[in-house]
Amino acid sequence: MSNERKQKIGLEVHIQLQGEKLFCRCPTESSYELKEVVERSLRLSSGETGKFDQAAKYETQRSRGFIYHLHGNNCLVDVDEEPPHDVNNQALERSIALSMSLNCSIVDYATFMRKIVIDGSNTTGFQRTAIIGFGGFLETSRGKVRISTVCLEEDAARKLSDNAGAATYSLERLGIPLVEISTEPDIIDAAHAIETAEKIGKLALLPGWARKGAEAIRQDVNFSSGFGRVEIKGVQKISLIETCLDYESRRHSTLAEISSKIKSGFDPEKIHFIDVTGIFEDTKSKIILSGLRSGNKVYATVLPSMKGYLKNGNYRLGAEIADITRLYGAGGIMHSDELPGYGVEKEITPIISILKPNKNDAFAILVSGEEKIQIIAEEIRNRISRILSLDLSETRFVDDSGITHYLRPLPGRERMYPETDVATVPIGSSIIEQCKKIVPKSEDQMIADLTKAYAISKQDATSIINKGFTDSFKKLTELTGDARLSSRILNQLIPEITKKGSTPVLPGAVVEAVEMSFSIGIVSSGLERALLRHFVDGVSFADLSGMPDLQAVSHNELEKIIKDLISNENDVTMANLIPRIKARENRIFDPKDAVNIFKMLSQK
Amino acid sequence: MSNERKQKIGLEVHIQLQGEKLFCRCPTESSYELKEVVERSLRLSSGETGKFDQAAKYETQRSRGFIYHLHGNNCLVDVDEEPPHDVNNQALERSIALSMSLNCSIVDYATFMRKIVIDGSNTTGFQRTAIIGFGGFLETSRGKVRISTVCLEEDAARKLSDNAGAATYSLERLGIPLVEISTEPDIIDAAHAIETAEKIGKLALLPGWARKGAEAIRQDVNFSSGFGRVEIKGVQKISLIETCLDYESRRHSTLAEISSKIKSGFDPEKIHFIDVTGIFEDTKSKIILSGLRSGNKVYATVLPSMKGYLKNGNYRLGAEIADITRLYGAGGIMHSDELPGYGVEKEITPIISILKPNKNDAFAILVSGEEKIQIIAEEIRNRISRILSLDLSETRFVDDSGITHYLRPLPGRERMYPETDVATVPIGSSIIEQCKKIVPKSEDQMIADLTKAYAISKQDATSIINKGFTDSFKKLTELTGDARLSSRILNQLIPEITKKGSTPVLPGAVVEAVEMSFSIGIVSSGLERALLRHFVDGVSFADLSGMPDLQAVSHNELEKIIKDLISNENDVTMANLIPRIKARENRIFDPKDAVNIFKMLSQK
Amino acid sequence: MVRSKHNSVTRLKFTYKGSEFEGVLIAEDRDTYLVKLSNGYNLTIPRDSINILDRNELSGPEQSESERILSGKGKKITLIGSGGTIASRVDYSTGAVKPVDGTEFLRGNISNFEHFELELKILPPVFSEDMTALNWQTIARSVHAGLKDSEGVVVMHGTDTMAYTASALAFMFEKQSGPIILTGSQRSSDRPSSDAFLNIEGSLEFASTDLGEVCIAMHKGLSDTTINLLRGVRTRKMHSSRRDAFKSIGGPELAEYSKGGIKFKESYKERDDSNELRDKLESRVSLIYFNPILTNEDFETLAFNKRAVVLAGTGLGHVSNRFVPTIRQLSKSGIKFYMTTQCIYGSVNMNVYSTGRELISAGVIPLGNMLSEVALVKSMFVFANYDPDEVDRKMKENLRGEIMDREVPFGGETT
Amino acid sequence: MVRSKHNSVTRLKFTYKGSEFEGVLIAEDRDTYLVKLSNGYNLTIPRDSINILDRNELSGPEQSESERILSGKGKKITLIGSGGTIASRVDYSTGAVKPVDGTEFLRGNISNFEHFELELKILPPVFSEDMTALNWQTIARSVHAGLKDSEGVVVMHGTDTMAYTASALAFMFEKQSGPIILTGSQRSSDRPSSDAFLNIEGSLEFASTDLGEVCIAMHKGLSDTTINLLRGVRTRKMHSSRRDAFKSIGGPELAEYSKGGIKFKESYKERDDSNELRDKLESRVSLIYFNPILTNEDFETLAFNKRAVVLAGTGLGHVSNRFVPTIRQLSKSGIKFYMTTQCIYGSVNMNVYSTGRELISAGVIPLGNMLSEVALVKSMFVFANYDPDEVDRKMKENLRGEIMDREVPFGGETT
Repeated sequence: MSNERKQKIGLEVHIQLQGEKLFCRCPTESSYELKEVVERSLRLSSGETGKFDQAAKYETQRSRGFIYHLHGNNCLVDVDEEPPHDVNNQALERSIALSMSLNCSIVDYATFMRKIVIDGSNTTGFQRTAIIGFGGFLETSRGKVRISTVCLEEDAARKLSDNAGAATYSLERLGIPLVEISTEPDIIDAAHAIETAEKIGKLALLPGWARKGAEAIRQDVNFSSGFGRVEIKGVQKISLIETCLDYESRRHSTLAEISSKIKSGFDPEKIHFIDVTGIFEDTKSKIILSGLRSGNKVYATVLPSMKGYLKNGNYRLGAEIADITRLYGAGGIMHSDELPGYGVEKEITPIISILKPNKNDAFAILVSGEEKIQIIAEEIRNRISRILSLDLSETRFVDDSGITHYLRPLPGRERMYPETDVATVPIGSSIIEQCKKIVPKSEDQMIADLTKAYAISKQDATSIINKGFTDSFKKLTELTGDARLSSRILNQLIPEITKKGSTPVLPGAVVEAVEMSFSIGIVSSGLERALLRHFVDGVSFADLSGMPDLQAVSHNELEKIIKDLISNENDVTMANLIPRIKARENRIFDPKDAVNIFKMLSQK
Repeated sequence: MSNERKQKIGLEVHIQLQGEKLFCRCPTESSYELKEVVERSLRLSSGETGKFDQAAKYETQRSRGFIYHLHGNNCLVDVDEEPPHDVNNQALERSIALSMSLNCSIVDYATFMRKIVIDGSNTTGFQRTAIIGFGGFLETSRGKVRISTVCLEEDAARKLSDNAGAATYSLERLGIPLVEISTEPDIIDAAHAIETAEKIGKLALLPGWARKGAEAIRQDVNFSSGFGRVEIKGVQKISLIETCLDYESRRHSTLAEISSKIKSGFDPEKIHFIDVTGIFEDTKSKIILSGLRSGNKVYATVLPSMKGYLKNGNYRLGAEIADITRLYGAGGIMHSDELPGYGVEKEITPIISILKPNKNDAFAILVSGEEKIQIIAEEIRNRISRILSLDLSETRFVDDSGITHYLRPLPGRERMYPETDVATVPIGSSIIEQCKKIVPKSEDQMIADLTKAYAISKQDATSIINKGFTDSFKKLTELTGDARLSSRILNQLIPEITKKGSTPVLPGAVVEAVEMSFSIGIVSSGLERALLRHFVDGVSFADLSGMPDLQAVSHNELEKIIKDLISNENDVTMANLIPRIKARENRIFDPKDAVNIFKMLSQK
Repeated sequence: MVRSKHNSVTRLKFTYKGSEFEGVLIAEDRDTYLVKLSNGYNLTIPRDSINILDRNELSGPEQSESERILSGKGKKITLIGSGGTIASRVDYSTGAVKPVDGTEFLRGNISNFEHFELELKILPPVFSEDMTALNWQTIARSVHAGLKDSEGVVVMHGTDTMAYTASALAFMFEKQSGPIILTGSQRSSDRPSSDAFLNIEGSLEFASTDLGEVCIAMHKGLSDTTINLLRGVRTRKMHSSRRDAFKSIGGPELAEYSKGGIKFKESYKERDDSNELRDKLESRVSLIYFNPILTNEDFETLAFNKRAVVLAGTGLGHVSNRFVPTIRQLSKSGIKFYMTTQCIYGSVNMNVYSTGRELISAGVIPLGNMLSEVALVKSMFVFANYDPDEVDRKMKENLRGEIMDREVPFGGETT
Repeated sequence: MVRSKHNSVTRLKFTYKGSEFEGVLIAEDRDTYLVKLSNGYNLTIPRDSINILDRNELSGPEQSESERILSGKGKKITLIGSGGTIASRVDYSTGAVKPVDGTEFLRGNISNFEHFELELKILPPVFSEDMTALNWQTIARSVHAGLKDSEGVVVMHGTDTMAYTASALAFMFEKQSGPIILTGSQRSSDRPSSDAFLNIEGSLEFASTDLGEVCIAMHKGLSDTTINLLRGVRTRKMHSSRRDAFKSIGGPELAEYSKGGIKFKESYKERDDSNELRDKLESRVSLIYFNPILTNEDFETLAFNKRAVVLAGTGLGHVSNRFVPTIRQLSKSGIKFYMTTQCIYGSVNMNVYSTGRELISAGVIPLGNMLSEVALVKSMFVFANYDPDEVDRKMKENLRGEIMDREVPFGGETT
């Protein structure tokens, strides 16, 4: 890209902490069983200073009801029927420790505030959040990335569906402690963004603080190429970072092109929807027919100076408009760059005769309810005006294919005010000392430590640490006295067992099985075989204990065997000793020991 | 009957008072809508003196669950979830006034007690009752019938169904004030019993105190012919009194016959049920088959010395036994006097070979659950022993055909003890004075009064009083100034309207219509015609007011018409005057007035 | 919820732990500053850790004065603000909460705003828990004035003692020419999820009916769908925080409001042609909540020098027999004792057990199923407005629906 | 219910208003005779209206002495009669009610009589409303003895203060080797419809589980079908007369018993291996039920000379700000104040409103959703058994399940 220089990339990494919720004692985990349904609406105190947050105001204009599904890990607090309880201490300490590992200053007081969010994703209408650390940095392969803030906040509810009438949310995720780590826009490119995101995520993942699962760590990506900041929400998969940055970057440059070409000819006031339902009475368009049957009407408007820019090569102004109409539940638009199409053909001439577009004007057809057509028109006028004046700042979301879509305007500072239901928590020196003890190490540091302490390969150490097997590895090595064997069991044997067996086996179970194996006399060299038989073939320990190829021949027994060999088989030599013993004995023995015994006996 | 001399007959008349319930403020009337269902069981404190009431004990042995249906006129008191409220004052006063009209002494205190009834008909397990008056009498055509007591009590719940597992009751009737009037056994015969019951009932019915409906007044009949007192419950229809007395009288005399014949040969211990289910494995008896399918067994017993007395001419000892087995939910019996029958034939010989009855012995087959066969046997032994020793005292009930059946032993005095939840009510002189003002007159007295005051026939007065039309009659007569017309309207016109019209017309509506008729100028002589047209043909008063045959010609108009007649028609005479006027005038006129005018004018 | 009235804004530029910040000062105390940063986040900073680079006093945003009367097309309703979170609004810039000063805060937030002609009267705000008989009288007079020139009155009130105030108003109004509806919010109005608006929306609808009673209108359940109309003298706050905390005790609600309109479920008293306010209240009354540890001395103190004592007894209306001699003696000296049950649900009945009969003989008068709190307020009304020889009869008489003759075991919540 | 112990019978023959009667004298007072006539009916007759023809004193029916221990084949359970109508029986001949003297009264009336080896201990009967800390200690010692030689204990208790006693026992037993189940009857045992028997039947079943808590077992609904097992420290009598008056506050029941057996619904503490009874109780505690009329003087009296004062405040835990100076002062003098809510349901939270924060700063300690009555009893236990510097921590600590961390808006009755 030509303008890569100007690009600024920042990240907000959100990490769910497992344990209890942030402001009540509900567990973060829950079986997904619907317990109760509650219906709500959210309102903003209007008639105020008039400056309340534009993102919130925007949501109010889309005002709908919200339906909440309650689950086993919900209580009165989640459903906004009880004030928040004291803050979850474990989550607070871990957020401090994470801040420390990111070289942040720690605040003297955790001051929770309310961030107004009235899209329904919070039953209260706000998200509680507090700054815990600030002014830190993360070392990366391409230099320091500055950390602006580390916040501790509540996770939001999960949206289940979103209809024109109401959005439905499931509350099992609401209130889960979420550590939000925001970087400055120091990130160089997509690859660097991925490295940064992964390094931050692993700080919480590796010590087992983060929840498991796809949504436990999510990124928001901030992007700017000189036309305002775009905040891209919900980049759950690391792999999407690259795709969406790429998409967004291209989007900005093509919009800049479009802007330079048509800005002067654009008169927003020409965007005005006219009821053309009459023309579609016997339309062949199935989309329009189904809309009409639901009681909607068909509208058409001129799109001034936009001919050829709506959907033409890289130009996609039509998608920018459709993002708006879809948010208001009106479906997409059909525009002149793609008509005839969608079964609309014979209606085009009458529409043109009504709209009377100029030469460069495009036009669009929209099926919508009568009550919201005015507000949709207003939103389209505003948004296209802003785009053409190259103010691209807004909140977007990314879909599964990595394409971003308009979501809402950027939130402003107005929407935050103190949460007085929660007492401010002083973070005194005793808490600081406590947190220092648990500061997570970076992955690199952990790998280096493990490699050094146990003399295992860096590859093995990396695998152990990333699988969260560190504790099991240490315990196993204590049992076996053999770090490499332990590493082999964890890194190779467990996947093998899992592959061959019907259910995955957990490292804890393996450690127990090793302990049991040793207690019934199975030797190290038979251990892997024993574990395979136990977990894959279902052989009991009682049966394993009788299997000779798992047992060792003792020194005395070995001596007796060799004596017997020497006295009965005259041709025993150092060279054939081992095969000869094996021919007589199924159990395992130490060949070195055998050689030494043979030497000693033959010397006699 | 030969032994009519020895017969003693007494009555207990129960009258439901309308208004509110006795111990709560629920209305006595209710729309029959199921609101709630409650399940209960009732228990007696056993381990007591051992003398608790045998009727109650008997019910305990039949212990089942009770299911109660609650309706709109039930509250917590009805369902035994709240102590009784204060006694209903109106009901108390009316019961006192009724006692007075029966020449009773009035108690100084109304002391409510609990009469244990654990057949489930009372949710509490007892009925609250208080003596209000005692030592009175009623004048009848055949002499005084002494009144032993007048009690004020709660009505019981209505039984809806009665299965082996549970009896179901509807509670809308529970707690309705019930005045119980008990006579001494001074009643001579069935006709006298009917007269007495009717006279007592009308005391409450005529002033409108009693509820309406079939069950508002019920009689229990006490009967004795020297073999103990039989209390026959639930003689709702007056007409059943004669049938059931007749039946009971015959029953006593045949049982006396049977007793004299077989008493000596009866050994109760020979009644013993043997399981003969095996014999019936491939029976053709549908009754027995269906019993077996429900998991029951077939039992057989010898009935010592009863051959020929179970069902043979007037002898019906079989029915006495079946009354017991049915009470225990085991259905009836099949006995040797009617076998072969019911599909039982080939099984008879094997049964006889098992039971080995003596020559005079009968035997019976019974289908029953295993758990209750012992108690049924015990009850049959007891009951037959008592019958054969000619102790016939017991509580019976009458079915719709007038036949009586065994219900339970007579209640004893043990089952009453003080209801301390209700404070004893002193009946002081002010209450007594208040009640004296409302003492109901007897029907005869009321008829005499009305006949005298309004100079109407005794027959008309009787009809007015019995229909409860007294007040309407008085109002009507005030309007019409003509008691006979009023009587005719109420006694003849209303039935005629009701017969011709679609819906019955109430006297109140008729009084209103008469008032309306007069106000629009309809004359007395047109009144009946007007009412018929209004109620039967649906003619509005506006239309009626224009109908000439309901309006009167005024004196002046009549004078004018006659003058005109005289001057124009020379042959007018006294004899043809009236027809001549009628030929000219449709409206009603007073013929006497016409004659007088004609006389006067012709004299001129 | 922070309540504040300061309207000027202090802008700060400072360093803290090596980072530089800008922001607005929200609050300060002896030890700390509470600052709202330019990114919206709030920070609490110790005074000794902050290094202020620049401090700048600005006058705050102008309060736009709302019209006091807004002419919709419908019935005239008077809205009275007596305090409580319902009649307040948040300033998002500082988080401070201030009483509303006009009806504009309702526009767009209630669906029936245009259906009424609303007049707002703001009384000096009082926390619900600080309300006394004097406040009840003030509210009553304001309601009385409101009824004179409108169809109905809605009183916005804190929820803690709203039921007490409702009872007081119910007794004080012998006659009322329109509905008197109290409403509040369990979720303060400084949050988007506040129940305040739907409560007010429903209250306005109830206030425009022909009801002639003092009622409380609050959420029926946890959803923002249905508002209950509850008879003031039969209502109790039964949960500390749920929006459906207010329950009708012993009987169903009078009516429900939802988007479908009002559905009356029980019979009610219709409004009178005129108003009659009897606003005298006796304050020499007390409530004794019996418990096994209550001493005779404390019992005597609570009764001493009172005209009426409401006992919240156990079960069917009992207190320990050890209090019987005290009650007998104080009763003879002219102090009246009335019995209610601390069970809350159900009626007292002092005939059933000997303790009850003893207490009756000692002078205690049972009050059926009247709620303890309602009995207390009623005694204040009765003892101020009736002769001593009438008080017992009036206490036992059902004046405003405070005693229910019948309690049914079906329909609605019964315990 | 009449309680009497006289065992002799007086037969009367008399005339009254011209009629002659025979009967048994049931009771007499200054003015009247109460006579049971030979037909069973009862009459109250003024002394001056009766003409006694014959009076005959007979000794009453012998009481058959029941065995004290009945050997069923099952677990040994100790039944303790502490008073209340449940452990009494009626003499139908006079209507008098007497304490039971053996377990025979249960035979035939409970379906599981033969499944247990029952031992009955009768304590001197005390009316529920007369129970004091001394009685709680007596019961506790009797329960302790019972646990030593049986699998579980069932305490038959009057219902009025049963929840208080259950709380006291719960705190006093640091360890318990078996279930301690309290049960009572809302319909006295002198009526066939009494709930007593099914309550005992269920209690015996609960008493033979591995439960290690003090619980109350009473009817679940109005039907004689299901018995609830309720945690003593979370239970309140919520209706004066219904048989399902006892409710678990803020959470579901622990278990249910029906003819199908026991179904546990919540986790519970299992029984310990041994028993540890700490039966000291502090009586210098009090409960102040705040109301708008409460005077400062009465407030001070109730707090004065106490070690701990439990406040039943409004809503989230408030009392009027006028009490703040008093509380601050008394608090400094060493009196401890604890806050609960008179809403009954829900938790206190004193951070939300400024009054709450003021009260905290004055020294009041919030107790979450602990019930007021339970907090009172707990303070008696804590202040008698812990050092002054431990009491606040112990009061706030969840010792026996009296504080619930989580209140869910589904399942069971929540308000």
